[in-house]
Amino acid sequence: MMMIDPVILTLFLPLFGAIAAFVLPRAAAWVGLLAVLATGGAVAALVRDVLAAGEVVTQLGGWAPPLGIALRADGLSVAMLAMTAGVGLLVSIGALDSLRDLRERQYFWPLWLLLLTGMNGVYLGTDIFNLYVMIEVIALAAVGLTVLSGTKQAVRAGLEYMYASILGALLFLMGVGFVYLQTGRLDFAGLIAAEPSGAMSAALALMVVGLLLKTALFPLHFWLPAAHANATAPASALLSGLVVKAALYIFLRLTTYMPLPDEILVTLIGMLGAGAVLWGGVQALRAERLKLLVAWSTVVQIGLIFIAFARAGQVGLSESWKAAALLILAHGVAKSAMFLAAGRIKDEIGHDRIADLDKSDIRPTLAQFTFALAAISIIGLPPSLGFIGKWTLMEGAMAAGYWHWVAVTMIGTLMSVAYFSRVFAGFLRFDRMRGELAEHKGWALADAAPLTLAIAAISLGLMAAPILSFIELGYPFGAQ
Amino acid sequence: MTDAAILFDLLLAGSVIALAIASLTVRDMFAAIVLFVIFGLLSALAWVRLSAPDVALAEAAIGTGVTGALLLKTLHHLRYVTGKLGEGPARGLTPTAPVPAGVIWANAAFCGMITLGLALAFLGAPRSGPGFDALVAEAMPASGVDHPVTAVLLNFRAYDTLMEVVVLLAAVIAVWQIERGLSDAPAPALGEVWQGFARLTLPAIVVVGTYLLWKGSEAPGGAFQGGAVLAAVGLLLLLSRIYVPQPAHRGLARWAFVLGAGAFAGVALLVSGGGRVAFEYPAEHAYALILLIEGLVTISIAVTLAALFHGREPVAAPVPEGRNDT
Amino acid sequence: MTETPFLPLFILLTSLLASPVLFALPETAARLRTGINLGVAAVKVALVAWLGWKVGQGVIYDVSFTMLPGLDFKLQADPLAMLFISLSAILWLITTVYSVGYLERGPHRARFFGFFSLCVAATVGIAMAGNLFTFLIFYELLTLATYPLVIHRGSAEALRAGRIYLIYTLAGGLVLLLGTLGLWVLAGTTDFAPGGILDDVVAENRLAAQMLFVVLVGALGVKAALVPFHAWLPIAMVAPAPVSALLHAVAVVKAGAFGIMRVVYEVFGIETAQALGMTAPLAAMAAITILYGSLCAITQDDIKKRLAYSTVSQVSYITLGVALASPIAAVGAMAHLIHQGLMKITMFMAAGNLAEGLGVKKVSQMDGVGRDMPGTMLAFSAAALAMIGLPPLAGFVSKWYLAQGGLDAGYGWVIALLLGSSLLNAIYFLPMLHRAWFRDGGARDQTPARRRIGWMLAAPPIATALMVLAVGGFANAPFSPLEWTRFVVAIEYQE
Amino acid sequence: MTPDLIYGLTGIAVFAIGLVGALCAQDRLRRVLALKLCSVGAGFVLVVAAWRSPPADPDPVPHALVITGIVVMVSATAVALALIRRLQTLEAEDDDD
Amino acid sequence: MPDLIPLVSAVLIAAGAVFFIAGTVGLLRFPDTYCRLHALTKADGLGLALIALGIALTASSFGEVFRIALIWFFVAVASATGGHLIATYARRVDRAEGKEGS
Repeated sequence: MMMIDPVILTLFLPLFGAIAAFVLPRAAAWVGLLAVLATGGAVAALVRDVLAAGEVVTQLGGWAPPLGIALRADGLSVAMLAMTAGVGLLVSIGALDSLRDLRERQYFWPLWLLLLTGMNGVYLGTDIFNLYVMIEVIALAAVGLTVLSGTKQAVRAGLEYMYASILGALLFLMGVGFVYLQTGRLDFAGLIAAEPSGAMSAALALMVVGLLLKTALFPLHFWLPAAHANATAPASALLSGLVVKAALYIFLRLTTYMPLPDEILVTLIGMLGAGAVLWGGVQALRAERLKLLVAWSTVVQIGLIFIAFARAGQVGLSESWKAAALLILAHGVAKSAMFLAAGRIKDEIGHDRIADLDKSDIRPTLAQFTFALAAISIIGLPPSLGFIGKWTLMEGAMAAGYWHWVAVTMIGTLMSVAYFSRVFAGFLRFDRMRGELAEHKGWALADAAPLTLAIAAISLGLMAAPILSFIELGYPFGAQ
Repeated sequence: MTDAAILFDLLLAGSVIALAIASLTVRDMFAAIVLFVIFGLLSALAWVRLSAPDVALAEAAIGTGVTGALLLKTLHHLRYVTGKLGEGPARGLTPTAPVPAGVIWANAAFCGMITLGLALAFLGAPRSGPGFDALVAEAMPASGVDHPVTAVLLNFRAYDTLMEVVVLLAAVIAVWQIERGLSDAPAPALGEVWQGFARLTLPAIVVVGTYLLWKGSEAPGGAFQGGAVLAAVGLLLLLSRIYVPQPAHRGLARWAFVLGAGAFAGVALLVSGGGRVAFEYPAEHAYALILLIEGLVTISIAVTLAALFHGREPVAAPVPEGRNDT
Repeated sequence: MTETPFLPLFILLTSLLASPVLFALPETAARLRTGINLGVAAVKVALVAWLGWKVGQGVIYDVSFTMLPGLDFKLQADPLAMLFISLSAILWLITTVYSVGYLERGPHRARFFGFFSLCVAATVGIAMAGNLFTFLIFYELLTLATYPLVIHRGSAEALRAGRIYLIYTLAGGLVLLLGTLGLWVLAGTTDFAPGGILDDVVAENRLAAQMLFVVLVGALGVKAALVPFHAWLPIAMVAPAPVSALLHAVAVVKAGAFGIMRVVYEVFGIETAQALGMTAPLAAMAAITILYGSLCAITQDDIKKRLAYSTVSQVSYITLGVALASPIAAVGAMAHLIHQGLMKITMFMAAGNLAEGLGVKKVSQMDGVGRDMPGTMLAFSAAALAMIGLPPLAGFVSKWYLAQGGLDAGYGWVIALLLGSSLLNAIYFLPMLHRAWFRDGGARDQTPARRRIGWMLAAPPIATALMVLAVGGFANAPFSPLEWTRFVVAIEYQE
Repeated sequence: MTPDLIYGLTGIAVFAIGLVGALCAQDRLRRVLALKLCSVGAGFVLVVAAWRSPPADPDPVPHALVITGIVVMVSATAVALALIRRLQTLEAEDDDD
Repeated sequence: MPDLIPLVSAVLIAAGAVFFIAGTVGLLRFPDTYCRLHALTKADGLGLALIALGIALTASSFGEVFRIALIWFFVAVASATGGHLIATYARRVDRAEGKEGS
């Protein structure tokens, strides 16, 4: 048995899994689960390699960049891969149980595995054109997942999502064109070496706007709430927990390799983040449906991540990306737990209208508990990973003297308490029930997956120090 | 001569822009699509002028031909479901809320500013600056093929190309998923002349597609152009009802969809080992391997594009023949 | 000393690990649940006793691991921590017995005891936190674990109260987070150390240090129910009686008061705090709270609300003792931490018994209850008299030391304040005793609400009342709260 | 004046026209059309960037990229159109009810 | 004689272009679909034939001539078929609208 580079396996295993799941529709679930497991194994091997070597670079086809394409794994990218694999595996386990419809099942697995291929490709990629192709793989698979349920609302939301996705990708492509125009190459090293110029500024602007559209930063978030709220639960979990992170990750990398030309722009992005936190908070307070509330909370969290990005200001990106990375990881784990739990609650009760949650005589206790645990991390209460991320954010902002970012973060936190307590009230109120408290359908595999994720979101906070030192491996953003 | 060429360029550029504007502003959607097709063909022509025949072929065949067919099919479907099949101009098929003129102008002004900025950036950039020219020239002998574009697509940046095939696969899975159980608009009755035309041209298209694929290793052409031309065969078959997709063919279709991506990725993996990494074809077999991959990818592309045109997955349940227009 | 350094961790884990087990138990497994509850509580008391013995001999336990670069999760069992741990461990055992009896037929028992256990774990964590960061973690955990208990009844009123409670305490927690971050950024550490850690910062940036004091004490003041942050406490009285008894009389408000102690003594250092000019305003704030709470208590007819306002008032004795910046007052403050807990829990459990056994929830309904429930009312009376400050009961001891401390610090008004407060205590407690013992209940025998209460409800208040008598009567015995307090104060004042 | 200049600016103009259309168009089909125009515009810029003054051969890499871009775009278009067909059918069914 | 070939070729191509222009003018100016179709198919068919002939004259090998002939053949067939389809469609629309009108 020849040894194959784990970097390659990380990409090819989900791809082969998708192919197998598509041509063998009856066995799709088991083939898919096996592929996700195997991918997890490859990522584990990659973790080992990165721990040993700091970074792992593979030049595909033996052609060195800029002509060829290299894949590079360092601490940050492997952390993202590991988060994706871990969350993906648990969502897959949940999906085994919660997708009952044969047709949904058949299509879920190939699309999800293609999505995984695309995301792994993004985290390993070092070539901006390749990233463009990867985000398109992600976009098509993600849209397919969004409309899995086939309801009118889902299809309508999916179409909006599709438009936003294509437009974002095309803006990115145009940016790639300008990079080539100026530098004649497309790899990250070329970006780092490039002198500032008009074409590079144009390229950066195009790519950043495209990515912000894909990652749904306020006010480009318009497509997100409907898309995430109307998808089936496992798909929502994947979309909200993982998919938006891919564009966010590219944004982090790009803005480090091609620094924003002006500090005002950094502040502007922070202000957009603040806008997301406030506007998303208001909308979450007004949301009538549980999944919609959770989707708006994703908008808020993305805003928070951009504040984390912006708070570095003059201190420089060398530190602020860590806060952003921690928040990205925390949100990925917690939000997927929350969407799965919300899906379970909807399945059991039969609807997800927040105002009527307490009228139901069925109380899916475990799913509600899971939801609350996930909310702890999303609100950012200790000792969850979300808390650690917020701590790092506020610490940096304070050290740099940016009190406004501290204030926005605190307001956002309070608002999140307010909107989540609407949900908790629905869980815990008992005086408006229609009948006697009835037994819910019992525990299911679909309960175990989100519970594990939620517990992970909280207990990973205790492992923040090793996580932080891991994402610094291989100096993702240079040795400074 | 140069002046005449420049004049031609200017005329062509002007027409391209005019057609772009026209296709977005003309009210009849059918006219918009026709204008778009002309726009695409003229763009392809412009790319020939820029010595990019491969791109021009791909744009003409895929970007314009297949896209145009997809758009027309969709238009037909929309007319069918909205009960406007018999009407002349296709207007207002999707629900619209009027956009205030102010918003349009604000957007236009915004985009105008973007254009200005991009144009300035473009003018300031080194247009014929350093590229991959030298690197490609140096690496060509080891690539296994003689045509640089094919070498880039199938060897230097084969990873990109693999993922592009994966995008196509994702699209067809998504389309099957989206349209499952959707009843189709009845195909327009095209008549005897059309049938005869289809039968006459089918073999010729097959020959042309294969030729393009084969020629790709040394001259403009290759898997994508060849695949698109072969997809036209599929379109003809579908439109003329010579072939009607059956549920029993689904399994075969699935295999055909994944053939390209699977073979491409499989070869990429199999060649690695023995000191080589993925996609690193051994020099002595490079030509054969590339041709093999191209051949299989072409089949996949052709079938996939045809399936994208056909849309929904053929299902066992008979489609209710509800609204039959005559 | 070759002691296992993990003893504090074990104590924390006893209740922390009991919690998920209790959650998972089916609703019907009542016996098993009671067994686990009591078993774990008893084990904990034993462990705490052992820990106390060791700490008394001068052993300092220290467990820590790194959470963020330079920032540790740190548990430390020092004498001050022992004070709070012993209180919570002993009272947890007693309240568990009481809760089992109280909730015998109620719904959601698994959930109740799960969160109850978590609360105690949080209290222990707060007590043993070795730095402000760890303190913050458990402080927030306490908030989260008490919220479901407050709204346990699931009624609209409970939910409204719960929302107010959550917003007050989480906002306070957020401000505490801000303060902790500020401390971390300014001082580069958040470790507690006798004498404080901020001397350098104060020298550099006096204003920042003052702001930090305001932020930290203000944040902790929310849980300590300092006026004007006290409004949540009376509202939270919709919770079941054991919750009001253990949590609101003891755990939550004490967590705030304890936090103020830690911040003043071990973050700033009492001398630094004084030098910053922050202790006098704090003392004034405490004094206002003492009077305001008592005045409000007089007008309440609902027994639990009256007790709640009394808590607002009494807990501020602790803050006052800290703010007076005199070692003698500090002794009074710390002793009151224990004494007030014992007295107030007795009264809340007795009030719960009145409601359960007789359906009596208001002061105006209390006529003649002494004859119906003599044991319970004897305990209540003892606690009430102690609270008023009748010598030699527990309340007297702490007030005595506070008064002496006030003189020591040169604040004569403290004597007047304490006298006034005792008078107000008498005004709202004595009529209750009068009604209970000297008025005839008359027609209550026919009320349908009446039912017999079991020993699990009757015994706990009597037990705590006996403790009230003991800590007052044997105030100078070794290992009494007062003696221990002297030991702690010697450390904090670095004498 | 050289072809690259002319067609480069053409490409940017087409991109911008597509952008206006994508932002303003209401008709679902037309938005797809507008996005396709954007992609052609981006293609123009890449092809222009690859162009070299006649005796020299153009850089083949951008050509390969544009071909990839075209195939990616047709995939995305197909999915968007499938969504449009489905949505329109669902809406029509609702109207019937 | 060899000098004559480019000249003839140029003349043929020019003539073809003239036919194309005529066809386009017809497309723009003629009143209804049928007349436009007439102009387009007739004029363009002839124009294409002339141009194809013109280019074929300059071809260097027989293979090229063959391919040009093929292209001419298929374009001619396609345009005829297309013209037929458009005409059929136009007639159907006219009938449908005529019915509605009366």
